[in-house]
Amino acid sequence: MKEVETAEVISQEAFGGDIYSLWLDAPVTAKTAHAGQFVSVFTNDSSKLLPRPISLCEVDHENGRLRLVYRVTGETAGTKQFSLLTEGETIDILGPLGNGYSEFSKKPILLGGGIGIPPMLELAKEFAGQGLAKEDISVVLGFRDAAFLLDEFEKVATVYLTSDSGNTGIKGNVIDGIHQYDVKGDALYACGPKPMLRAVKAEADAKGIPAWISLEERMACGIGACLGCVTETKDVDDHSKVHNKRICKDGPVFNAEEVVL
Amino acid sequence: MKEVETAEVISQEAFGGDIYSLWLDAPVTAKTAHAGQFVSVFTNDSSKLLPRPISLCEVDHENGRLRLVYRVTGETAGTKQFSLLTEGETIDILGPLGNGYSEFSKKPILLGGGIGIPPMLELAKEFAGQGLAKEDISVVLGFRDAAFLLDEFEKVATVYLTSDSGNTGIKGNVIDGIHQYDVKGDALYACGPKPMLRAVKAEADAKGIPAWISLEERMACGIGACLGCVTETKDVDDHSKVHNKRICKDGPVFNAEEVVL
Amino acid sequence: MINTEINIAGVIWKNPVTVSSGTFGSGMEFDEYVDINKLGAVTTKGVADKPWAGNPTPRIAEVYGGMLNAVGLQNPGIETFCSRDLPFLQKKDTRIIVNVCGHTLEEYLNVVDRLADEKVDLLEINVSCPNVKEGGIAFGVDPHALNEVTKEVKKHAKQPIIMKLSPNVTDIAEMARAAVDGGADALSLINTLTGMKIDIERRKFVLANKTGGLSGPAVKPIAVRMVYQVAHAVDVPIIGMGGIQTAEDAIEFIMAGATAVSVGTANFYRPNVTEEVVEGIRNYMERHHIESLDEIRKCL
Amino acid sequence: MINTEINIAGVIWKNPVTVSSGTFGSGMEFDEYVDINKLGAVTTKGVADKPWAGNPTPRIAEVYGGMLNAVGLQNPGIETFCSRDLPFLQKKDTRIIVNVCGHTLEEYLNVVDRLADEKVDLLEINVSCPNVKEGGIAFGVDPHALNEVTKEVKKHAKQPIIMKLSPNVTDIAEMARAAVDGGADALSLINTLTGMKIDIERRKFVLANKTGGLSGPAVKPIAVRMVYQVAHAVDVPIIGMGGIQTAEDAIEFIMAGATAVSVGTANFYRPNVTEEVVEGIRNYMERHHIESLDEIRKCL
Ligand SMILES: Cc1cc2nc3c(=O)[nH]c(=O)nc-3n(C[C@H](O)[C@H](O)[C@H](O)COP(=O)(O)OP(=O)(O)OC[C@H]3O[C@@H](n4cnc5c(N)ncnc54)[C@H](O)[C@@H]3O)c2cc1C
Ligand SMILES: Cc1cc2nc3c(=O)[nH]c(=O)nc-3n(C[C@H](O)[C@H](O)[C@H](O)COP(=O)(O)OP(=O)(O)OC[C@H]3O[C@@H](n4cnc5c(N)ncnc54)[C@H](O)[C@@H]3O)c2cc1C
Ligand SMILES: Cc1cc2nc3c(=O)[nH]c(=O)nc-3n(C[C@H](O)[C@H](O)[C@H](O)COP(=O)(O)O)c2cc1C
Ligand SMILES: Cc1cc2nc3c(=O)[nH]c(=O)nc-3n(C[C@H](O)[C@H](O)[C@H](O)COP(=O)(O)O)c2cc1C
Ligand code: FES
Ligand code: FES
Repeated sequence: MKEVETAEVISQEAFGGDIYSLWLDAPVTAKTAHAGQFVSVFTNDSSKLLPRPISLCEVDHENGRLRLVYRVTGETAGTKQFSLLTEGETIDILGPLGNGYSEFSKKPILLGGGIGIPPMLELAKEFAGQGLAKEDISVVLGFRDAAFLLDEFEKVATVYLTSDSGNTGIKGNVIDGIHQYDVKGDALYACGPKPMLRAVKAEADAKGIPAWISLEERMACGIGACLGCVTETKDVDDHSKVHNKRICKDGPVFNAEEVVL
Repeated sequence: MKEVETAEVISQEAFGGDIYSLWLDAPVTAKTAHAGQFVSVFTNDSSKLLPRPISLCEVDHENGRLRLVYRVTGETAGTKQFSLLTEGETIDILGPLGNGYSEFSKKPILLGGGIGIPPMLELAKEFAGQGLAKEDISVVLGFRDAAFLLDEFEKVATVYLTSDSGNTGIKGNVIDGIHQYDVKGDALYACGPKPMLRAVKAEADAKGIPAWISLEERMACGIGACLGCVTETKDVDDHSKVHNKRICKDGPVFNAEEVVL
Repeated sequence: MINTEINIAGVIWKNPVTVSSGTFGSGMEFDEYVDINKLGAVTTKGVADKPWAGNPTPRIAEVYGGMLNAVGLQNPGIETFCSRDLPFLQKKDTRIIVNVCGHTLEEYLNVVDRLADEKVDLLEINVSCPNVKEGGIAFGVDPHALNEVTKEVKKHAKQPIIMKLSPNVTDIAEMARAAVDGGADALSLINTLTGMKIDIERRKFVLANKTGGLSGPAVKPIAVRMVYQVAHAVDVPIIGMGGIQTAEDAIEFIMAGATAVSVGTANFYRPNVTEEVVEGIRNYMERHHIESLDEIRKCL
Repeated sequence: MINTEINIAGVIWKNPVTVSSGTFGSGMEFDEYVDINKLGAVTTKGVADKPWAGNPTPRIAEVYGGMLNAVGLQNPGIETFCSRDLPFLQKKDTRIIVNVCGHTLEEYLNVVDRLADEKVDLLEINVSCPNVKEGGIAFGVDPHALNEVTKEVKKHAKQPIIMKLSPNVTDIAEMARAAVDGGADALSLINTLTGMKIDIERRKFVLANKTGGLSGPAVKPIAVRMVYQVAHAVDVPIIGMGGIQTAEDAIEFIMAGATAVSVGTANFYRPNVTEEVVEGIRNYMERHHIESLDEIRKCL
């Protein structure tokens, strides 16, 4: 049986701009986890009952550890409480959940926007693990302002930077980044806000290459039971028998062709 | 303005039998606190919103500290959460609330039953502070089984022990204690469960001496506003204009004559 | 220039925040915890023509995210209220709303008549207390009875009247229309939802009255929905309440259509919560460059 | 000897615990989290005669002590249900309750007819989903319509029928009587309470559907009160639900008069909660020397 795992906090680091990085000791969950999957993270606040879905930023299979990088969305938000956790404290998680990135191309372009950046790190590492050279893994990152996780990305991939403010890399979004840096590849892998994903889909169409995108929606169960988190699909879905797929169970990673954004 | 005070835990000690002793650093509240008063103690659990009224067991005016001794009433109770507090952690309290013991006789008999024992300690100390000798302060304590706080009581008063189980002092209740130990005095001061307080009132009547008793009721505000915590009175109360007094504001200590138990 | 003033039936409040009847006594008990002058209005505990003893104890039960109460409208009666409680409030720089209760129409009218010449700004008619077995409860859940009592009270009242609605109904909009057709100058909602708690160890109801009124954050989504429905059904100002404990909660009610908001149960666990709410609303307005609450009321 | 068996309209469950419709999928999704064989019964997500797409997203909002949902009864339709979901459940050692929904009476009857020859133990008729604009909602809050739909369903049903009641009514006992008069073999309650949440930063409803159904611990006191009222108004078995997350909660419903209990929202944040509730009930019985739940049902 799969169970909620009580994970111990190994370390917590503030990246600035309300973004935090949390390393958790979670051997059971880490065992089978891979890029693009997420965990349901529970608060210790009994007025906030629903789990927060957070993508895996890194998986350390060897030591049974997970890294989550997340944004605090408000002073009373559940994520605010996560940000106060310190070494040795515990937090309940359920996972790994959903289907991650499963089609690995030979010359991938990874696109991360905002808080969609962290899951690209584990993906880049998995590509590297498949034997791809740094030159063959392009990562285009779109920050709001200041960069984070750069060292980690640069170890395994060729990194191109963009930002809304212009303070990091070129001023613009990740699509601007692809164009201005003239980044080439055979498939797009993206995580970020919906407008970005729409642009990624259009870019893939224009280039005639596939795009794998990670979607977000408000969730209750995270395991495919409540039908809270659906996304519209182009065709009738085989499971739901309607034009809906569940992001938590059938995704969160979809082929951009499948879904209506 | 009176405010909720965030008190720091100085120490917590388990007395056994689900009873805990908590020393708090709460200089503002401690300043004016005295025997028979209580504090509203708030949990850190946002599903449990109402304060728990807990009597003052000791007040250390000099160092601005309060001692609360309380029973954990269940595994999911708010008091269970109090019992997990450790040194340096904080807890919100409001107080001191209510009217404590205000009539000090010359040869008092203090009667504490169960979790009504702790508030008798501060009262005994206040009597001692008024210059009464140990021999003139009689304290009859009724434990369920094992004793607690004995050393503290014996410093200031002559202590007589009873228990339900017979393992501490004589087997019986505090009234049995008065009789069997032949305790003499000019007024009764009591805190304990309602059946005990009824017996205390009857005993006082029989002896023709006054009895000051501390009552309990479920509270919401603790400050006299919600009218949740009333007790029936013999006469029409001047504030409420009906046969009701507020335990939190008009009590919790009443002359047994005033109230209908 | 931020202006937090609002207008309930011609009565201007300096800000939209009041306290819910029964959760603030007559104000006196909170005087040492909060600066009452900072409130837009004080709503008093329900008052009847004669003293009421209320229900037996226990009257209070804690539940998940809220509480149940079955105080049963204990009150000292209108005479004591007028001679003792009103003068206290009249010295404060705030509006006074007197919450009126009764077992029968006549008892309501006795209180309304008695207040005719008192310096009181608004009357709130509690037709919805779930803890009173006679009169009150029937008025509160039957649109015809509600319409009738509103008409009668309106005939007698010298102050504008606020009819306080019960949430324990199938169609809150219908109730609102019945009250407004009867002449209500404003509406307040929600009163408490009827709930029950059982002590499974003792096999007893926790409340002596068996049932009690549910209040606190747990009820907020229901209250916001009802305020929204009522704001879209009738055209009188609404005082929204039910679970408010922050300025953000208050803004939610205003966006749903409330002109003013009322803080109830939260007073019990954060005695100065109302000051925080008043200040928080001002901060929100500053942050969003809102000059008047009219800009966000019913904005969606 | 402790016996946790209960009897709903002639169907014996090994213990009184089921899951609430819509919170457990068709069981399959929970198969890796909980041993379904340990449940007294599984209640499926509502199923209609044709596939339903449900509401636009967001469908979920978190609120204090609970959640709002406006899934809008998305379901794959009865044919897929019968060919895919039912066979899965039939392999488990538990009772099967199929929750039936429709926009019109005819659509309900189509589902009921289709299930006539399937191995299904009980039908639960959802006349109370607040998220469906047509048919459903009117049935759920009008006693006459409820009585009619119950009669018609009863004519067609080969299995005993459970009518699921809406809490969004003035008089739950009247609704219960209407259903029982119409031939309901059992009742289940409560469905969700209609609520709303507004995102004050974006000035938008959090749910695309504006309103959603409130569920979770926040609603428990209302649910317990309604179960108590219904248990004292009619004489059919009741499946009690609304905010149950522990065995203690379950016992509270049983003491209020429920024969069985149903765990809903809690499945979302404690996927194996039902096993804990089953075990906890047994522990309570041991601790209190109770041999059969009959000893505590409606015991106060
Ligand atoms: C598959 C998936 C992966 C994600 N990965 C990450 C990540 O790696 N890092 C990160 O910072 N964020 C991630 N998010 C977004 C993250 O889930 C939300 O920011 C977070 O749930 C907000 O919770 P809160 O406690 O901050 O806010 P609150 O306001 O307290 O949340 C209230 C409720 O709304 C839900 N909610 C609010 N915003 C969102 C949102 N944008 N998406 C889904 N649910 C929401 C919460 O889960 C909660 O149930 C991911 C979302 C999904 C669906
Ligand atoms: C004036 C006064 C002084 C008290 N002093 C002490 C003391 O010094 N030590 C001690 O152990 N206990 C004392 N009590 C009793 C104590 O308040 C309760 O045991 C405690 O509130 C129970 O809370 P809980 O979190 O354990 O239980 P929960 O079951 O979590 O409580 C639920 C709700 O019920 C209320 N409640 C439950 N039992 C009681 C009760 N017996 N009296 C009042 N409210 C109750 C709680 O305050 C809370 O609001 C006192 C009570 C009063 C009124
Ligand atoms: C202890 C208590 C007493 C109350 N007494 C009254 C009353 O006398 N008259 C009235 O109209 N409402 C009364 N109410 C209802 C409140 O005014 C308010 O409508 C309700 O509590 C919802 O708001 P809240 O969730 O902020 O508490 C009372 C509520 C509580 C909790
Ligand atoms: C996401 C979700 C979906 C639901 N879907 C249905 C449904 O299809 N049919 C139905 O009768 N009730 C449905 N309900 C209501 C539940 O079955 C139950 O009556 C309600 O949630 C109260 O129980 P709880 O507080 O334990 O969740 C749904 C509830 C939720 C939260
Ligand atoms: S969150 Fe429940 S189905 Fe996806
Ligand atoms: S607890 Fe509110 S009056 Fe005593």
